[in-house]
Amino acid sequence: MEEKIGVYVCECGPNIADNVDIDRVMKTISSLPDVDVVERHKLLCSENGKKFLKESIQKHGLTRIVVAACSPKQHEVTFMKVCEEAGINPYFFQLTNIREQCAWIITDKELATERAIRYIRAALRRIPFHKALVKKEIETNPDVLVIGGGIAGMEASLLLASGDRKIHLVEKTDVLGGKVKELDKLLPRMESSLDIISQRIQEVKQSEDIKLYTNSEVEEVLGFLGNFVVKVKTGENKELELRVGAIVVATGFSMLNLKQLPRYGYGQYDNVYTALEFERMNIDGKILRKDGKPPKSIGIIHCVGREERGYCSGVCCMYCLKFANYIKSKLPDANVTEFYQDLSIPGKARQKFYEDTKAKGVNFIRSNEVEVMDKVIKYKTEEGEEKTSSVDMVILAPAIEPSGDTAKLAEMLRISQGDGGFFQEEHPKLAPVSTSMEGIFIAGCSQGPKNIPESIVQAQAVAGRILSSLIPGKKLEPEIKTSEISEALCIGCQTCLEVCTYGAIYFDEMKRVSVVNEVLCRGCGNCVGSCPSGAASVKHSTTTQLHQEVVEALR
Amino acid sequence: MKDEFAPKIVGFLCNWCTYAAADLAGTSKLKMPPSLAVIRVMCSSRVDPVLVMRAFLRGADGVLVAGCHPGDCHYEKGNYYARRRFALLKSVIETLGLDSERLQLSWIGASEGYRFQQVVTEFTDKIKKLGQNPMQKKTSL
Amino acid sequence: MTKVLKTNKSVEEAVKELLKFLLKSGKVKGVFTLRKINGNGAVAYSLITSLDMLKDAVPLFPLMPANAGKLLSNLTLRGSVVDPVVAVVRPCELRAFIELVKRKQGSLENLLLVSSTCAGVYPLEMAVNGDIDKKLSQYWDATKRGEIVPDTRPTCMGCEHFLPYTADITVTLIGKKDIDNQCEIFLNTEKGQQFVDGIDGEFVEGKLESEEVVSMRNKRKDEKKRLFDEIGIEKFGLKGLIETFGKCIGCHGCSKVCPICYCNLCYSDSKTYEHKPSVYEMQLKRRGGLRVPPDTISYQIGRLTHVGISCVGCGLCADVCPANIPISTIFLKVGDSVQKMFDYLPGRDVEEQIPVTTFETDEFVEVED
Amino acid sequence: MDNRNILVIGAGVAGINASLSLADSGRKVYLVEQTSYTGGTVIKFEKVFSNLECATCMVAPKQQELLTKENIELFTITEVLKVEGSLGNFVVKVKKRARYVDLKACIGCSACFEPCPVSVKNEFEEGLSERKAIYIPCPGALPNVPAIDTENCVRFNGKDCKLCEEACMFEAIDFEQKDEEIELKVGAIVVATGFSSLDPKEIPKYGYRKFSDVYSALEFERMFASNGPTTGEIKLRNGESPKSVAIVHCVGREEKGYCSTICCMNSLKFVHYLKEKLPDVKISEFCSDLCIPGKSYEKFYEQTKTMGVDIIRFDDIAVKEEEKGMSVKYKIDDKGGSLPVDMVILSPALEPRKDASKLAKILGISQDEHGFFAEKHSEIASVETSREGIFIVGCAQDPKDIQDSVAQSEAAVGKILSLGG
Amino acid sequence: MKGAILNVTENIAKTIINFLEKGLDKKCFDAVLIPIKVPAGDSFAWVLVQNKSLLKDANPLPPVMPVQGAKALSSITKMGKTNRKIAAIMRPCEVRAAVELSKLEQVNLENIFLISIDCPGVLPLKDYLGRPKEAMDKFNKILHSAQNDIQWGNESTRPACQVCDKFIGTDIGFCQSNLHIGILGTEDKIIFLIPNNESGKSILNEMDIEAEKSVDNWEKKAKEIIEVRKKKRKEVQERLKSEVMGIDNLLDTFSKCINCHNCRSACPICYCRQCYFESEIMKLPSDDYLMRADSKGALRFLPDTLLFHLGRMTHMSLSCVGCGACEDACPMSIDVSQIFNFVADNSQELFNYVPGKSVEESLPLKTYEEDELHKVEI
Repeated sequence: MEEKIGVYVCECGPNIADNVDIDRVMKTISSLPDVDVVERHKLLCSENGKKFLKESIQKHGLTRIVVAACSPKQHEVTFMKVCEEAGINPYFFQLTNIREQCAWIITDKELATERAIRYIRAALRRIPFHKALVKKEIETNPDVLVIGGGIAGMEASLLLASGDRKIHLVEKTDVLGGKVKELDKLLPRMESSLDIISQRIQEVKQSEDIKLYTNSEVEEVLGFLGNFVVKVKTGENKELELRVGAIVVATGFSMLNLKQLPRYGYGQYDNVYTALEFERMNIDGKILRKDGKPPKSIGIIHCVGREERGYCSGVCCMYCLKFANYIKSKLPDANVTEFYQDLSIPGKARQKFYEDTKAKGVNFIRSNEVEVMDKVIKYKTEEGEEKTSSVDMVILAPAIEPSGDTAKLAEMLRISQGDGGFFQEEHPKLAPVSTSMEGIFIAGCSQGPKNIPESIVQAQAVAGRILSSLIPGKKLEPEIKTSEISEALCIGCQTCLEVCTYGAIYFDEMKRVSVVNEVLCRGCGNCVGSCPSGAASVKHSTTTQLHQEVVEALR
Repeated sequence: MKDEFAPKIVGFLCNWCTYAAADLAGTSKLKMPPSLAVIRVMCSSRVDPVLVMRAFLRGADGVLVAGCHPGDCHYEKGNYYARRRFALLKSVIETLGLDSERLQLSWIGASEGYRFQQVVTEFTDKIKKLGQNPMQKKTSL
Repeated sequence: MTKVLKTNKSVEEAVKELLKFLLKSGKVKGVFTLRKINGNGAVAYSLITSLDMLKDAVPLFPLMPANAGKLLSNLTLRGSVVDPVVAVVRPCELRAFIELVKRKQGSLENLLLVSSTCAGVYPLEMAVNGDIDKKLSQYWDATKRGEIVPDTRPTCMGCEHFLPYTADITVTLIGKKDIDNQCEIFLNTEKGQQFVDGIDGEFVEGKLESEEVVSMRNKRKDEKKRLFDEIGIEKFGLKGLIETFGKCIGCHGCSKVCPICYCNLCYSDSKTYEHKPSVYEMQLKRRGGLRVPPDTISYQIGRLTHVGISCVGCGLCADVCPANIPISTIFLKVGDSVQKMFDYLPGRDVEEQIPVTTFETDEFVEVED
Repeated sequence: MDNRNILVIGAGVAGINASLSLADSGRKVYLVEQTSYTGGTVIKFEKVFSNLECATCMVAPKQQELLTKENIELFTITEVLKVEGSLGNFVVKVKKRARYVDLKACIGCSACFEPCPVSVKNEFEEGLSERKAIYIPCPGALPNVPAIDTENCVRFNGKDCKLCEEACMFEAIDFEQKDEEIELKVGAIVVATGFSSLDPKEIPKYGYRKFSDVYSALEFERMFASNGPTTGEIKLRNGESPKSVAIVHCVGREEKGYCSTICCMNSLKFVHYLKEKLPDVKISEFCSDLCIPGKSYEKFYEQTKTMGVDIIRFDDIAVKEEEKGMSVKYKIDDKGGSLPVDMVILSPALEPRKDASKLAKILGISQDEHGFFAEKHSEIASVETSREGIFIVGCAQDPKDIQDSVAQSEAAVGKILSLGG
Repeated sequence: MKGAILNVTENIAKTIINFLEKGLDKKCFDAVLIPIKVPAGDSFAWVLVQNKSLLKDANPLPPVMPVQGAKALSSITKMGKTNRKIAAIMRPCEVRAAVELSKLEQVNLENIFLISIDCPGVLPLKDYLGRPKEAMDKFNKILHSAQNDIQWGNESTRPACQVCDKFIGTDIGFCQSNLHIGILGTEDKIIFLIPNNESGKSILNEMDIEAEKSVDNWEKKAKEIIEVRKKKRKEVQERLKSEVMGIDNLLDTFSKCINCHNCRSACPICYCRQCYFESEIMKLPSDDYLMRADSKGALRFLPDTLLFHLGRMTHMSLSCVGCGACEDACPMSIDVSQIFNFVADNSQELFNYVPGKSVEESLPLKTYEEDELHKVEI
């Protein structure tokens, strides 16, 4: 059917009118073939402007609309709404920017006017090639898979679980609680860690909406946001299939294996302990050497493996201070020395804890080179002089590492690993708990080393993201302007697949063609830029549409 | 002044950074030559090299492809791919002695209204020095 | 009897005069014709809008760099030309265009079609080293004498449809002794007459179907027969096909240049022709050997069935074949028989229905662009 | 929850983020912002550490979304007066100050600035440039609608000036606008009021305001900002570009008694700023303990070190007068040194906003010894407060970087939505 | 470098075929992909052979390249791996193209055993089709000229072949077949079988051919010729610059192009089902053409011929193996392959990428470095 095209020029008060000869624009545009209506208005975005536009569209029964006004970033949405109200598809509309990119930047009125006319003609050239686009809606499953039953995993599960949202909590070991369960006291108030964690564990176990799978592991993950299909191998060696809408990865961390760093004498000399071993010792109640005697002089070494790993684990300084407190409370006369590189004690509360600890007579030695020998710690001061201090017990603070199965999971979930091998967040600032795979979230130390409050906050954040985006009974509305790939033209070279950031393109092995998953596609068009066959195309920004704009620019 | 050579430059601007910068330049009323015809794309990686080549052979005096600074891409890595494709395109054009100077790739962040003005102005001057794209008059193109 | 515009100029001048008149008077916006481009002797079709550029036009140059029918289809595929355009084309190109219009691949609207009684064209390879210019005098001499021009393409030598059927205007060449200083331009249609209205020159009555034309037709018929016998397609059989098409390199250039092959994506290039290796391995098992790429013969046969009914025998397929396969002769022969079967002559009349449509233009879904 | 609406206080990156998520979930959100614009402190940055991403590019899309989002109601130049009730049914009284410019009518053409006779220091630009009495803080600010600052506007000081009104073609300027008190009924409250940074003047030894070329971190940010007063030129007051720069960490840490978490990274970022504009400038970073926790930060530090910068540790430091110019005097253990420089950039401690205690009273939540809002439990409930239904996020709770602020804002959303209703 | 030595029986071709037959007998592979004379005897075609008797007309080193071997291989393995093991005997440029296509998912090399041969180049298809007999003799002369003619391959081979410096199927030719057959420096008395990798070695084992002989003479000879070719390639490209560089030269060069796109159809790397430049994208409204014509006075029809060639360069030049198939297929005898080679060399240098060198090396446009190519940014 013949298109009826209307052009609406906004004067934007003086902003456009002063520097663009609207009369001339009207005259030129009206003279063009197949332009049916040309109207001007003082301020189209104003209430009566919108009313005018709507009525005019309806009166003339237009099928394509060009508005020449301000930046689409300003009012594209506004006018698309008007089109919708007027009963035509909002994508049969093109806003061309004759204010920011014309009236406001071009000094000479005549030239500005010409440029404005060009822009409008460009819009007119492309608009016949516009296609009607309509919102899609996708059924989703509100249930959530949480991988890892540590403090983060449990926190997320508890917040997410509700009558209309079941949680599947998959834990590799036979118990909940993760690392926190292995700690004696919590900073800075030295409360019993066990009390807090076991309370959480109870809540999880009692919740009817949390299905717990211990000794279980995730084997396979298919699908995407709203519709994941997950294979889990359970303790009873059963394979079961779960259907969930989102996945939370809270697999925590492991500690650097000290065997890798012989210079700290771990496993070589008696009475050299790792942080967790020392926590254990405290939970058991007594700080004793191998020979059953209490230690007299204890060295606590920070930053073990920091250099090798290339990052500061963030939490060691504080728990090393905590250890000093353990010791001082149990063995007030013991001599405690902390060997540190930089004290990382950020935030409002920690420095006080440090000062209090110092006040208890703990020694602090800054050194970047520390070596443990039998009953002696050898270290180099900042001035570079070698010194020693004799100790009869050493506690090492090893770096925090991604837990063993990180790489495996990353591959299974199609998410990437970033610095230090931890899971890569979608955006380091604005999206710390989501990943480039929509619907897959990361929390706690699996995303990077952090302390307990930070881990909990991340778990709560994940809950926030899921609760606000994956709502029971509410359908998903994916991006409309997505890519599409012609089955007839795609030759299956899979270049698009490799350049896509969002795993939004999959390969149909049967048909040997790439296929766009509209739920995941964000319409950047990278696949189009990469496709030599012209098989890929992005809606509302098709090559023909863009080319038509080019043609006008070069008239 | 009117009859002096007025370059025709096509500018593919990414929606998130450079188009925003262009808007900012506008709202800040930064004056620049009327040479640039802006075409908005979501990401510099959307710009298919052939589209640029086509504009160029059709007689564009200049083509500007501009997007977020490396690392700032709204889609994480689009501009890295764009840079490679563009480098290839430029190399082809250079090899064949078709002044590749007429094609420019620039990174302009959303807050860089002034930089946008500067890039447009300098590129326009450069094109003015190069003169009209000879292809404009070639009857085989 | 038809209205004829008579001028005392050489045909070449006269035709250019006509085109000049049309363009100058603004009756047409553009002239579509052969033109010397790039000043290096190369000749290509051009869309000319300025009188100045018209001087390089060589409307009757005996070369077919592409089938103008295909080009006109390209021009008018996305809607007819807004302002009138005059196109100077050869009879077979004209017929091809008519076939395409029937298939909704173009529009006659606003097109003024000028053609000639065609003396044929030289093979493309002759254009490669610009030898055609050397042959021009020989070409025109033979044409004047109403003889088949030597060294022109076999297909042309055997072409009996050299008299344009649906042209608005026809320039007579064949057998016209004095085309060097006289030219007869037949105005076959209302449209044709309106457009030339106002041009100077005397108007007379004339008859296209002259003795010269008739005798030429007979000569061509004989030549055609000779051609067919030479290749002996009748007794071809599969063996013959295999031998003839054996050296096909599968470039499908023949379908690319064929005006009737207008599909976006040739059936034989489509997924339907891609199989899992097991399929080939089965054939391998059966025969002990398998030519790859496969389907060389079936491609040619398939194309025959698709194109045959509309083949206008323009000869380009043979012209571009890197393997020198006489494709056009074979297609012509097969085309002839199919067309006879349905008593159908492709491109004779735009109203004439295509008896069979063996395929659809968009068997394959396209993306937006 | 009886009332599903949410009040978010503060339209910084944390507040915006919380509002958007809540709106996505179908909640009605009232976003109350004290200033006339959104984006908080982050939009003052040109780049953020450690990926050096352009801050505006990062935040602008969110600000835009905020303005077009259906169920978010933004109140600018607005403060909270009273909060009554409890979780599920708070009744909040806010005071919405008159902007004197109609948000709907104004199209942001800035025609009104030019005629305004008043010229005062622009606090958004840390006083490095001037603004009018009717103004937007910086180009690109959102909403792109000016406000009249009645303190300085001559009209509100007796004179009958209406130059801006005359300049405006949209009758957007409305002197008749009145401050209004509005009552909002909400189920929960998110406090995201951010921080202010310590005024180095309070600690004389740094020579701030004594020497003209001693700058605070934020001043330097604006100096480098491409939409800032110098459009990114790094210049001394005398117009020359510095040859040597000292960046001093931990300014006020001792006095404050805590580490402000972000200064180390932020100061390292300045090295990149300086080297980008002045490749040959000599840079010295004066730091005590480097606080660069997490998987990515040390990498940034190592990379920065390779750019040609001296990292100098100090226990004590001061900026002293020289016969020509100034120099940084520092002590470590018993040793020390002195370094003449053209420019000093101070990284002052982050502190609670001046009005934190006032707001704490209004909200009925407690503060810690430093004045930051106190969380319910530092380890396991850091976004909750002593008052059920009121949540604290971002630097209002504790100094932190953008990532952690955003995480907290999402966390608050998580807590709120998990309450159901 | 080590390899096996076979004594030549009858001639080189026969010797190689015997070797392949032995391979079939020993079930080292189930079929052989090899050029065989067509029924009419006036050309060669790729045939997948299982039945040995068919090998009588086979020629592992035919005088022409009617179809690029990689294209043949692609046509059967595009949709997945073959179940039987196939030995494909090809020229190095064909092997490199096959490797390139495997990266583009158009060839599946699993179960394909690639055998390459020292390649003297081939004759232009046109020259051959005219008089096969004479051409054949001419080619044989070239084939055996290696001993005296340091260029190996004289003016009568295709231009692309004359400047080919990757005609050896081992790492010195940036080519990774499984097994390479060396015929240089042998006085036609012996041929070398040089395994390039484990699978090459194991096959020789299975056929109990001991591969510990030194092949130094061969390698020395090969390297000499490579150097000569490299030099020639430079010279030719220098000359080419003056001929094609600049818009006028380019238009001149392509003015005879008739848009048959044979070059792209014959190109092994142009793997698209439908060419971008034949797609809907290129179909324009009539006023677009008129507008263009108007602005110049005249417009060649169809226009965009140059766009096609330049566009094709951006699409395939990174993977171009310089096999010359395009030039063979051009009915207008345009120097397509020389120009594309010239461009390709530069594109490939940009990412220092050698197409077909190894399957592991990922295609430049499928990946990126964060810190690179700053010279193109302004």
